[in-house]
Amino acid sequence: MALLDVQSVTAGYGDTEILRDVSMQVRRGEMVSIIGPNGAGKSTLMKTIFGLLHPREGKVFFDGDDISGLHPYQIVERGMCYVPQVSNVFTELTVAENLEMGAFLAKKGDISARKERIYDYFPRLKERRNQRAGKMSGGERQMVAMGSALMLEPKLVLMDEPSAGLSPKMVGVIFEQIKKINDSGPAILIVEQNAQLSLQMSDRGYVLASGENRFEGTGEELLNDPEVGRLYLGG
Amino acid sequence: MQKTDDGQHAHKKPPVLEVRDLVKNFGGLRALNRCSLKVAEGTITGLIGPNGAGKTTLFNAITGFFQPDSGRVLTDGQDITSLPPHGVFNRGICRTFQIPREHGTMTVLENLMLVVPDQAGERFWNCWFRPELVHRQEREIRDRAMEVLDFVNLTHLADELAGRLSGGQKKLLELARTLMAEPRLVLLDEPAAGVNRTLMKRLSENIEYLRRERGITFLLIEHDMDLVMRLCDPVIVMSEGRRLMEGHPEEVRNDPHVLEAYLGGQYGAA
Amino acid sequence: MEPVDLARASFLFLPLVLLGLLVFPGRPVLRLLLAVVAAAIVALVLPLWLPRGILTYLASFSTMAGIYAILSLGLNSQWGLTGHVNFGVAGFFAVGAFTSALFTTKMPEGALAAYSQQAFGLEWPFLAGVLMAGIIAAFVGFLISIPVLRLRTDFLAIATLGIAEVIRFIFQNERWLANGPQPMRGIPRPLDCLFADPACSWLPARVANWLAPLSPRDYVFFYLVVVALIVAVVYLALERIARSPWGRMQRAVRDEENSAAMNGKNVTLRRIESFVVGSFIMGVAGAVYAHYVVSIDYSHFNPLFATFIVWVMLMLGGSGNNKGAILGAFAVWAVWSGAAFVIDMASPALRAISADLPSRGAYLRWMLVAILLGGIVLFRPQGILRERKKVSDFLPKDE
Amino acid sequence: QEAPPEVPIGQVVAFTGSGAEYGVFYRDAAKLALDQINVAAEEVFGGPIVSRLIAEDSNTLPTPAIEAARKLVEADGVPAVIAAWSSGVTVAIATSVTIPSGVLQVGNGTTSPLVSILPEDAEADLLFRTSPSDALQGVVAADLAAGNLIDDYKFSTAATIYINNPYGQGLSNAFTAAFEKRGGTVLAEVAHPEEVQPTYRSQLSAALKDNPDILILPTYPAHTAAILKESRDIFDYTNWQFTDANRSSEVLDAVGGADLVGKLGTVPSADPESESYKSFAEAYKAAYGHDRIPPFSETTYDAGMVIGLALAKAIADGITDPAEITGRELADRLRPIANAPGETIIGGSQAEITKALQMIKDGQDIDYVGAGGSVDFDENGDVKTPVAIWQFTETGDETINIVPAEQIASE
Amino acid sequence: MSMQDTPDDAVGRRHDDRSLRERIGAALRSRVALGVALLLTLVVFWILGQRNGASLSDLLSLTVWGIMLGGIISLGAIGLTLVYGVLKFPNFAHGALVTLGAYGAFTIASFLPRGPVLLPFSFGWELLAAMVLAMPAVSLVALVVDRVLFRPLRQRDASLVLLAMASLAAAFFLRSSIYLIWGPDFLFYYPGRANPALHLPLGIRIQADQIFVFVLAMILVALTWLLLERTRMGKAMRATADNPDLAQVRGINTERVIAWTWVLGASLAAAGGVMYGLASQLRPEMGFWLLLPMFAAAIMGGLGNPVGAIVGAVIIGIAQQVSSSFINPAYGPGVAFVLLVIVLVLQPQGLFGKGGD
Ligand SMILES: Nc1ncnc2c1ncn2[C@@H]1O[C@H](COP(=O)(O)OP(=O)(O)OP(=O)(O)O)[C@@H](O)[C@H]1O
Ligand SMILES: Nc1ncnc2c1ncn2[C@@H]1O[C@H](COP(=O)(O)OP(=O)(O)OP(=O)(O)O)[C@@H](O)[C@H]1O
Ligand SMILES: [Mg+2]
Ligand SMILES: [Mg+2]
Repeated sequence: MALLDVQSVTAGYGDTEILRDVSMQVRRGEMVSIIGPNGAGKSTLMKTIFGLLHPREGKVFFDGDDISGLHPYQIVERGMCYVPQVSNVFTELTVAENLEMGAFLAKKGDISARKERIYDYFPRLKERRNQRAGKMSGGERQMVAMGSALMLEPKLVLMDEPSAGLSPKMVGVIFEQIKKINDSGPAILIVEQNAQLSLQMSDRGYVLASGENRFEGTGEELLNDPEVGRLYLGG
Repeated sequence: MQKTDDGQHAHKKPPVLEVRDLVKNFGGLRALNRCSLKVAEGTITGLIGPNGAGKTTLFNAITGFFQPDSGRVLTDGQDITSLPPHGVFNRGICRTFQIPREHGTMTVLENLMLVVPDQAGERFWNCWFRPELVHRQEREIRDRAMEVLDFVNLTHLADELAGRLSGGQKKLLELARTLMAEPRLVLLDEPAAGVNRTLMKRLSENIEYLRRERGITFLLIEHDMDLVMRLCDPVIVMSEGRRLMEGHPEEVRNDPHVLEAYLGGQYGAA
Repeated sequence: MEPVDLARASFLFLPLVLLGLLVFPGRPVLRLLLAVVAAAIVALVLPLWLPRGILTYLASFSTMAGIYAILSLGLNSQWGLTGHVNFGVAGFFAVGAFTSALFTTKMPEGALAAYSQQAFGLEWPFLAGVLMAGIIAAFVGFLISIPVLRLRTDFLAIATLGIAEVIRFIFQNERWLANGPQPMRGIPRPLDCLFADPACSWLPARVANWLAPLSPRDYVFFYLVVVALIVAVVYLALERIARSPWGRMQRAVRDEENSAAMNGKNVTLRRIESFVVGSFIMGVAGAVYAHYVVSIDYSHFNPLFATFIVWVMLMLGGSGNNKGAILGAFAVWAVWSGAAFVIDMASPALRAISADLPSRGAYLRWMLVAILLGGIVLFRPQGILRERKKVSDFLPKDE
Repeated sequence: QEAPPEVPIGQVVAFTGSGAEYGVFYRDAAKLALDQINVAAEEVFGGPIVSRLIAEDSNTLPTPAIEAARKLVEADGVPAVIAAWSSGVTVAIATSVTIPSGVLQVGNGTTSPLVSILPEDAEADLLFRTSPSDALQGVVAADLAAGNLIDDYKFSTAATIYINNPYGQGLSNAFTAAFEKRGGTVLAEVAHPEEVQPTYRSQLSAALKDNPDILILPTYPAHTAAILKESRDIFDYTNWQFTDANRSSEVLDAVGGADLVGKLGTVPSADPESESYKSFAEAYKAAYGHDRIPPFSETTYDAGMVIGLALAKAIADGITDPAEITGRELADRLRPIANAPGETIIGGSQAEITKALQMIKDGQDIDYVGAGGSVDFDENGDVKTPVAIWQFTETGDETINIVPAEQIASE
Repeated sequence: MSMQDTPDDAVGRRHDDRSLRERIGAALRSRVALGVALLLTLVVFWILGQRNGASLSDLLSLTVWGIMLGGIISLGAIGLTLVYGVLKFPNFAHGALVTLGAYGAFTIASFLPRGPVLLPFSFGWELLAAMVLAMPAVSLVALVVDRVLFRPLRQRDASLVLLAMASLAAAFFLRSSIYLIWGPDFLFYYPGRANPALHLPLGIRIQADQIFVFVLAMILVALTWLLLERTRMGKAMRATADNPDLAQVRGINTERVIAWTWVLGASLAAAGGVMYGLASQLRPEMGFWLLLPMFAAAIMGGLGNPVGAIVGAVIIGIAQQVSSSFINPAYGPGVAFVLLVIVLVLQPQGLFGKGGD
């Protein structure tokens, strides 16, 4: 059974409907990419999965349980983490505090060990651990956001454009880390404009356009599909 | 793409933008460390560098957003260091924000119409006493705004509140706004981050077109190396608050320092 | 119809026309026609239908509501357009009131001088006083805005609240300026000779005859016309600029200052500009108020009835909407005044609940106001009228 | 016998705001007067003559007070209002509502000297008050402090802490002028805000800086209580002299008797030993169960009573249409019923009021003597009353001396 | 193509060509400079006072009383700053909570047996007990108000002004309830009881009660600070204050955090009310009138920072008291406000606020 199962979800803001009948799955330990043009509803889908928006129709199952009506904090408790696309750090808290907030639900003991692990991934954060996150450069913030999501050892991580704003070197590092994380157990659902790279690494991918599921397949398939390439990959 | 080397030319005329020994400290952190660079007229200059190198800070210092601790900013040889942001804008320099700062409760169209400088209707007595003039200008401005929206693929959202756009759409709006201003120099802070690659490809063609046909100069921060390679010449590399090097894209790409500090493995292999 | 009623009706006509223009939809000419006809009918019917006292009460109610409407229009030009959270309305209101009082009263002399002190008394005409009130209030607004407008919105609120208090302290403590804690009196009512006996000497006989049946008690009908005209002028002036490039710029500054600055707008100047415009209007409101109540002192400018209530009016009416600002002023003032009648009428029922409940009507009135305000905020947060969503009044509609 | 016309009477009173603690007392005092009038009228005219007392909240602020007065005058059509304790509110109502509308206004706690000579009222003669001008009390307070009234009670320097409103400032200024005229020195006049403060130390410190012999306190009980406590506890200073508004058992309760007993104060008119005050107090406490009578309750009663008597006189004069009972008609009858000549009517008890109405009906002259003084209106609509010297006792306060109105120097 | 710039510090220094104005401006904006400026203001106040004939011991006393007044203001201000910091709107109902605390304790105390006077203070155990009991009572009221009024607004992402208006409604409602329940009269906890001042060196006189109030304020500030910095709930509060959406994403139940914030803020308000009532008297509008100084203190100190609140309150207290030595004491609150505006212009985030340089 899939770890995450989105079953024909319809969702939106206020009166506007953004997602229409979207279904998708993430299996245990899998890495799945969602790609699509701007405004397709990718971030909306992430928010809906994570309980920040509630689906009007359809259901979201996580680990076998229906989580469609739950609050985000309840979802975190079940082992899902989320890196939002925007405003994803506590700007007034320091880098170290941001990381600690990531582990808010964790047991006391091992927080500093986890923090050290994050510092290993992103040495820059260690240098700046006492700086307020709001004062970090765009890329550095992205690292903080990723870092705090990884503080818990979740079953599933949602990432909304983690590589946006990162230097090529850091993109490499981040994807390497993502791969490493993925290999160590957690499943990953990732939204990326850097589709080439993320599809290469993903087990499977979905293409979302105008709030609908357009294509679905293994990373390889999508990369090689000429239409997908022309429309969404800038090929 | 073939680029002309007009380095010679640049010496005769003062560069559109010159930054001299700019320093900016944040507490103990030196974000700009006597950074100097020049942007020649009619180029699309790329500005790359690791995260936290000080690129955005440099933009902020140029546009009067921060007062630099020392150093000068000149445009066409004139000092604009202590001008406030709107003063810098009035010298024909326009910028986008890395993290979009749209006017959230105004529509996309209004966001664009706002930008045009020196509108008669911005003085409220003109609205009372010279409504005809204001009418005429508004119509022109609106038509221009619609053209620009078409340019960035946002026409269908003209009447949507800007605050409701998706992350990428907001970036497009940022870009669109600079085009409303008819600037001489545009500073773009990561225009492509979060923007779909297919769309970005079209946009970069349009940027190239603007440079060619309208003579607008661009200074562009970007991490998408494909875009930089395709679009920019020269490319300036910043690191730790100062200019590391400058050159043609190819040179930059093969420079070992740059490879080490910035590009990392994937381009190193290329 | 008796001559008294006819004469009163003639004064009601103009305010009713203006009201009609405000509420009727449609093309300008049609609207005017409709408004004139409707106003004529209503003006004639009202005096017949209502007891004289009630009609006078309604006129005085509308006058006060009109004064509040000017205030809330002024506030709207600050908050609705530019997002200044000015909780110091009372201060500008006071400055306007005292300025106009000083410019139009006579310097007290004789025995009166011992009880009544003021810095000067120039005996200028009413309109000059109103204008000066606006100018001085705008100037005070300008001085205050320089340090204060740099603050973030909520701090601005508290700072302006404090500054309004300081202004009130000044009027309360400086006896030489405007009689300190003692009332400053003798503020002339414009053209009050219309209702005196004999009427103003310059009045043509026909008009004098027409007015003859009216007594000073009916003055409020005339003042209602004055207030209605001023509200109309202020409304039109603001409406003209709300959906203009100027208004757009102000909203841009409200929304995201940094980006407005990067788009070449002089943010500081813009913010000051709208603050000063709003202060001017509030000053005018102060003047109109002073000439209405004839004697004023510091205690008229208490934040409760000169700041908070104005905010409630604007929120209820719909911030960002000038029509809403006017509507809100009338609605809230109606609720406040009406609550007195309601409590009056409900007192038998209240007595049934508890014997001494009716005697606590005053507290119940505040509770009613609180519940109403809470209700607005919860169920009608945009106010009765929403902010108009229109790109610009300077663009043709059909395109 | 046909039932007499009935008219409503209005009152503007502070139920909320800085004067809130008085509102209910004043409303009840006015109600007592009008109820007594009605009881008498039942007997004499065969029916009540006051349809009801409509008391509106002023919030202790002029803007709502004006609105309330407008409601009373226009919508409820009252010919007379009792309004409105504090002088600022009184003047605002008078100039913008009652005088232009031709409605009688009787001030019940209005003491500002300005009211006497208010030019708006010079011709209209519609503004009266049953409380005397501060000018008188200030003079007596100065006489007292300067040693002209009581043996062994003589000071050469003084300071005042006053509430910063027309009452406080008017009284403080009157005292200062009179005291200096009598050779004394006023070292400081310090204002405090109307809102109750967390502390009055800065005011006390300013007032006591040069060690005045006596501290005069023209302010209200809540402030007085707090000021006295701090003055005693922190400044070790207990040389206080009080004014009318301080004469409150609440002050005594709050501060404690030890330091208060024997301290003197002045108060216009109200002589608690007088027959009228006593019968008023008795009737008032019996009717409403109040355990104390704040200052100006008695003048409020008098205000209601003179309006009621004038109304009775208007009816006795043959007016039968309630609409014809205007403010003018009532105002013109105030002096006849309240001033000499005529048989003295001692206010406060039902019996006297019934007697008064009977006499009015019979066309006889009466001279009303109120709970708060003789209530004789002069040409300004002011009352000139004796000023009493009172002192705190263990259980309350007592009057120890009365300065008759004629003996008070007018200055 | 150019190579790396050669470092040359001498040139760097020569190029520090900011105008004098820019440099002075920058210097003024530093926090140390602001602290010095505030101290200087105090000194100027002292000099002005002395010019006006106040003796040194007068000035010293005024200063000490200012600090004590600051104690009263700060008790209310700590609660205000917490709620303000987390919920991000000026809560005009806080004054009503203060009043409610004072009156609540009054009623509770009347049911308790009256114990002996705790000399040198003027109160007995029963008042302290009543204060402690009033805290949960007032918290409950705050929670109900939040549930009815603020929570729906929050869920709708209402604007700051809307929330402020809602709090005004709550303030009116609570105020009229207080009028209805307790009547308009002023009350004392211990009518007739004296609390003679202690005579301290240098001619300073100060009541033991005042010292108690101030010490209590310090203790509560310390506790609040510890709670914010050291406990999970405190951390969650700070995170919620910063970005409620993200806090949810990180697994924080923000509604619970907000509820606790109300409990804390209202309890502090109640304590403040009791102390205010002890120092002065109980009036239905007492809290409303304290609102402005409380806001000024909270903002001057930097929102959300309890230490800032007490420092701000003390500054305001001192400004009010000491300025009375040379200007009309009626302007005291005005002086405090002018000071507030100056502080904010120089340091927009307040003395201890975050977000500044
Ligand atoms: N307001 C500030 N206060 C303190 N430090 C700051 C501030 N703004 C930027 N910094 C620091 O200055 C350095 C340069 O930041 P800047 O934003 O210029 O980087 P950047 O080159 O744009 O990086 P990126 O590519 O990640 O956007 C970073 O280390 C950042 O943490
Ligand atoms: N808060 C909101 N209210 C109303 N509409 C919204 C809101 N947020 C997003 N939208 C609309 O929903 C649509 C989808 O937005 P979403 O953020 O999901 O896009 P996306 O696929 O993530 O795009 P991008 O790649 O640009 O981030 C957009 O058209 C946007 O205008
Ligand atoms: Mg997105
Ligand atoms: Mg950057």
